[in-house]
Amino acid sequence: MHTFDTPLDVEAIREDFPILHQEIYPGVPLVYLDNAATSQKPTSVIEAMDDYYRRYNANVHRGVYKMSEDATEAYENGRKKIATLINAASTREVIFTRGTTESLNLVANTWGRVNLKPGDVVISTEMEHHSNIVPWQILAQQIGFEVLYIPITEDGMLDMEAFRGLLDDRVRLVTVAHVSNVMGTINPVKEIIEAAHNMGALVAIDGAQSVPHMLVDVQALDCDFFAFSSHKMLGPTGVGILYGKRTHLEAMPPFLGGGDMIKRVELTGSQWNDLPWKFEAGTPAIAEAIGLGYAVDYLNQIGIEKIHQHEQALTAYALERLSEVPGVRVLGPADPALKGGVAAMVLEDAHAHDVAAILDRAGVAVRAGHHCAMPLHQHYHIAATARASFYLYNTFDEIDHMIEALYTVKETFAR
Amino acid sequence: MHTFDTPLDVEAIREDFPILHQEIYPGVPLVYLDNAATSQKPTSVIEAMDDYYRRYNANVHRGVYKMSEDATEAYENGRKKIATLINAASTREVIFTRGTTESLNLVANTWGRVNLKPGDVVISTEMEHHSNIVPWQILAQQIGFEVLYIPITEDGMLDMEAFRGLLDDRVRLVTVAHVSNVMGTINPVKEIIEAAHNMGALVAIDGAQSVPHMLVDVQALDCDFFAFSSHKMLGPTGVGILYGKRTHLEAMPPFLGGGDMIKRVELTGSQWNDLPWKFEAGTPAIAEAIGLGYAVDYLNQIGIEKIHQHEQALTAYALERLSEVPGVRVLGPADPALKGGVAAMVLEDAHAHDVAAILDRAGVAVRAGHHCAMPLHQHYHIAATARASFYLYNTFDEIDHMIEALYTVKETFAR
Amino acid sequence: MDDLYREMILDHYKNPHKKGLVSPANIDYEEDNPVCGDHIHLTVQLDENNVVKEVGWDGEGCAISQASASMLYESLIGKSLEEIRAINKDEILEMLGIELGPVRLKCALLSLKVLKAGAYGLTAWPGEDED
Amino acid sequence: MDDLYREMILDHYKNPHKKGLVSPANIDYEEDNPVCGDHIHLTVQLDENNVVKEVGWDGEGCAISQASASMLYESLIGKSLEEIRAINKDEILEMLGIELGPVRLKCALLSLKVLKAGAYGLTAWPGEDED
Ligand SMILES: Cc1ncc(COP(=O)(O)O)c(C=O)c1O
Ligand SMILES: Cc1ncc(COP(=O)(O)O)c(C=O)c1O
Repeated sequence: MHTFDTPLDVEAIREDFPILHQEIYPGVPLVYLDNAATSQKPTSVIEAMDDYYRRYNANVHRGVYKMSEDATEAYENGRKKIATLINAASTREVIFTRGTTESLNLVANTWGRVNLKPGDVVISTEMEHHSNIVPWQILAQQIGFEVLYIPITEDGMLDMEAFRGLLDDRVRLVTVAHVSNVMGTINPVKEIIEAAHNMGALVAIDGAQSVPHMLVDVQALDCDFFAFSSHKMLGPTGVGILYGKRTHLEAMPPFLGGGDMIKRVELTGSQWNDLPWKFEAGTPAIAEAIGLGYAVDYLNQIGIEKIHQHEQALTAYALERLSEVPGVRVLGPADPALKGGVAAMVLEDAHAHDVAAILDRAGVAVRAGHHCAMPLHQHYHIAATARASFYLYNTFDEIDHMIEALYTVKETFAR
Repeated sequence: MHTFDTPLDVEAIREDFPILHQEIYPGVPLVYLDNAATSQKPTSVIEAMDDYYRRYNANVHRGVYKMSEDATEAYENGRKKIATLINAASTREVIFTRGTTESLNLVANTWGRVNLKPGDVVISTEMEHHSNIVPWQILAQQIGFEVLYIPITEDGMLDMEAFRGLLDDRVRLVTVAHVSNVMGTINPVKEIIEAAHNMGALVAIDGAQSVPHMLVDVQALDCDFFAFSSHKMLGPTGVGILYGKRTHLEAMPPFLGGGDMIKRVELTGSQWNDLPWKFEAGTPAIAEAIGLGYAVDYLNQIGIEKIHQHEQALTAYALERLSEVPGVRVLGPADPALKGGVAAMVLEDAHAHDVAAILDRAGVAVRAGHHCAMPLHQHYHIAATARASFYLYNTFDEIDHMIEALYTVKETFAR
Repeated sequence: MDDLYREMILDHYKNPHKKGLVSPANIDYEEDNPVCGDHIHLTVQLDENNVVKEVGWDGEGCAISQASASMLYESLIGKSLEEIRAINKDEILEMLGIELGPVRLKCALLSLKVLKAGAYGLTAWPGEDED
Repeated sequence: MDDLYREMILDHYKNPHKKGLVSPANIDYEEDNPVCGDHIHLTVQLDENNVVKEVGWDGEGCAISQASASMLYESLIGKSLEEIRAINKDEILEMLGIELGPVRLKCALLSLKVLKAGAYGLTAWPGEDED
């Protein structure tokens, strides 16, 4: 008998997420296991945005009337909460973007465009999300530097020896996921940052899958850039974050041009605004930044350490139960302590897409495909995986449900 | 006695906007006249997003389970509604961005980066919003083409004769606001487009201030690109639109790199996705695109033609009443038929900032500053204006309120 | 069992018809479904009257995409190029006989997309927007 | 009347003290408030002990920003460079004697920002984040 050991009162938490209490098909309750794609939102986040639109919706920064001042304060408060969450040295180092993807593209298009030259090297990894590969490929084609990739080992870890082999004085930037969105691997980013800094290279971290699930301290890590998305951490769609060390951000050219990012515009040229607004052109995602602030409050109230423990318990249980299903293989580290709450499955008889479709009929929402990590799948010679991913509101029961549905898949394709 | 002639049942409309029914200070009801900065949202839009988060929040495009399919359909439905609204030939020509600013930057960074060469000319105007000046300035510095500006006449119109003088065979692009966000001037974009096309130049239109207030038909205009923002047309923050002719969009390189904009990624290079997703990297603003779709529904339900008539009636009344206040000057065309619902005021004795602050104490929300149009203000040798701007829910009474408050301003500064 | 996986679909998936490329080919086109990495490669031999003489295909992917390819491509034999170009989405769905959401629709229609692109020499065929 | 526009603020706005640049200047700095285009240009003469001998300024903008400059800059005379550097936000607000929202705060503090940037030779002085 398994003892379900978790520090969270999951039933109480589930009460805060209205979406979880529904039947997806008549008589079939929802089991949401696609948290790596996007998380659900607690009532407090939904209501905070609702309240904004019903009570003080106004454009920010440039208004002297009450509603605009309230909106500005609430928007900048969202920034403060993020700065505190990741322990940025200053709110000026926290830039709002649309998401991780825009954050990483911002680094490529500003820092990259002025600092990378032909002959330089940017190191990424074979397990990256496309958003940390494609921007560098596009820029490399324009500028002529080289992109090299840290290979992965059979059990889904970064090959650190190979990394040290790649790291020479041509390397200007190492850009790596904190946690893999397919295998859950928690990468040794602190070690990577130290090694890269010793060679004079900067380090950008894709934290899309870490910030929602574990404590991140950008100053302790000493990373140069750090990117993540609101929608994966209980916040709304439409907003994300780029953290950057102030000295880098000051030296970088702006990204997009327009309102709010300038101090002065003349027909002959312009002067940029102070940080962080220099990188926030145009009307920002106001309601979204406010909602994100409430998501941070919620995470803090529950406790990110406890969330992490809960997810590790779920993952350990899921890996154990999955190991009992014949013909199922899970990518990545076998030890749940080395990974986040993600299980990407390959079934012997059935394509990932069919797995997900049959699971869906049982109410179980998992994602099928390459999860925007084609190179990783190419590495393992797999076209697609069916990925289950967990969050604070998931239960051990839900994992049992998924396992049951997997047996239905096997039956269907065994006929 | 003025007869208030409007085709709208404004009292009924106001019932749909919860924010309007509040006291900004005790006993002081809100008079919201900052619609050019951002519009308020009807209940249907707020509730549509609420419903998404409470019932079918999921990431789009790549999920095979029910909620993700529902989310995908709703998101793409938002696109269809926009395509119909502006009469795009295909939904593939409608790209979701964060706003007008990102839309215009997208054109600069993709079409511009591959089509502009040293010696080329881009024509903008002296009345542009910064978002249609700064992106071209930034790119011009990198590439070495020239940006020229159509001058404005004393009464706030584009100097079309000067435009024809600027238009030679070095011109690759003319980029111009449909409606000025400061003076309300409705520019003769059809005429500009014809002239530019005759010289082989493309035309981009900044429609941030037109789409919310008047019928726009991109095919009838025959413009090459058209940009606008959700938050100014009753929709949420965090999303905007770029329309582009399909042939241009197909030929352009992508903007941001990442998930959803690729068909295939390999370590050595990538292959782009079909339109419109080629230009939508990463998780998009899902809830926001859905909310925007409901905003379009609301606009259609009321009738955009009628909204336009209502605003013209308000503007005519406002201009008349303002002309009675000594020492007040309104920028732009004096004929209300030539302009949108915007009145940017200069007061003899008081700085715009002080005007707005005193109006605020009377509950009247107007914007003070350069409204992201510094070159326009420089042209008139004014640092700032106080701008009132109207929308479908504004009343003639509210204009009276503003006029009253302007007299308080005059008293304060006359002492 | 779930009607998504009707007997016939599973049969075609497990024992696909006409699998294996033919050469030389008058139509030769391949494409991915970026959603899930499904892949289909189609080769078609036409006779002197532009009528399909033989087809062969290769691919990997989910049951829906592969069964759809197996059924559709087998049915091409004896059809003229014009007839091929006229095949539409509804015919495929009728052939499959199942209800599909927008994402699975892409799986089901990948075989048609490859066929049309091959037959027209385009990556998108007229009317795709209607999806 | 609204307490935002106390008699004293209006007085300083209408009859600003120490307006007009001085030359030569040991401190010479100018900056805009991007929010509303307020502009302040400050010049300061120090004696051989780094004590303020004379100040002069120029600018345009709203009553709050201009009155704040008039009051603050007049008060500098006789202060040492160190004392100037120590002036903080709260002192300005106390001097103005009004409550301000975050946007108007920028108007009120533009004079301080220009002073600090001039005195430190920086565009942002330590502690600005606390705003
Ligand atoms: C004419 C015009 N263009 C562009 C913009 C920028 O729009 P956004 O801030 O939504 O990107 C605005 C609004 O501020 C505008 O009025
Ligand atoms: C590791 C990782 N990086 C980047 C992203 C992209 O994030 P977004 O789509 O929010 O831009 C994701 C999520 O899809 C991810 O899991």
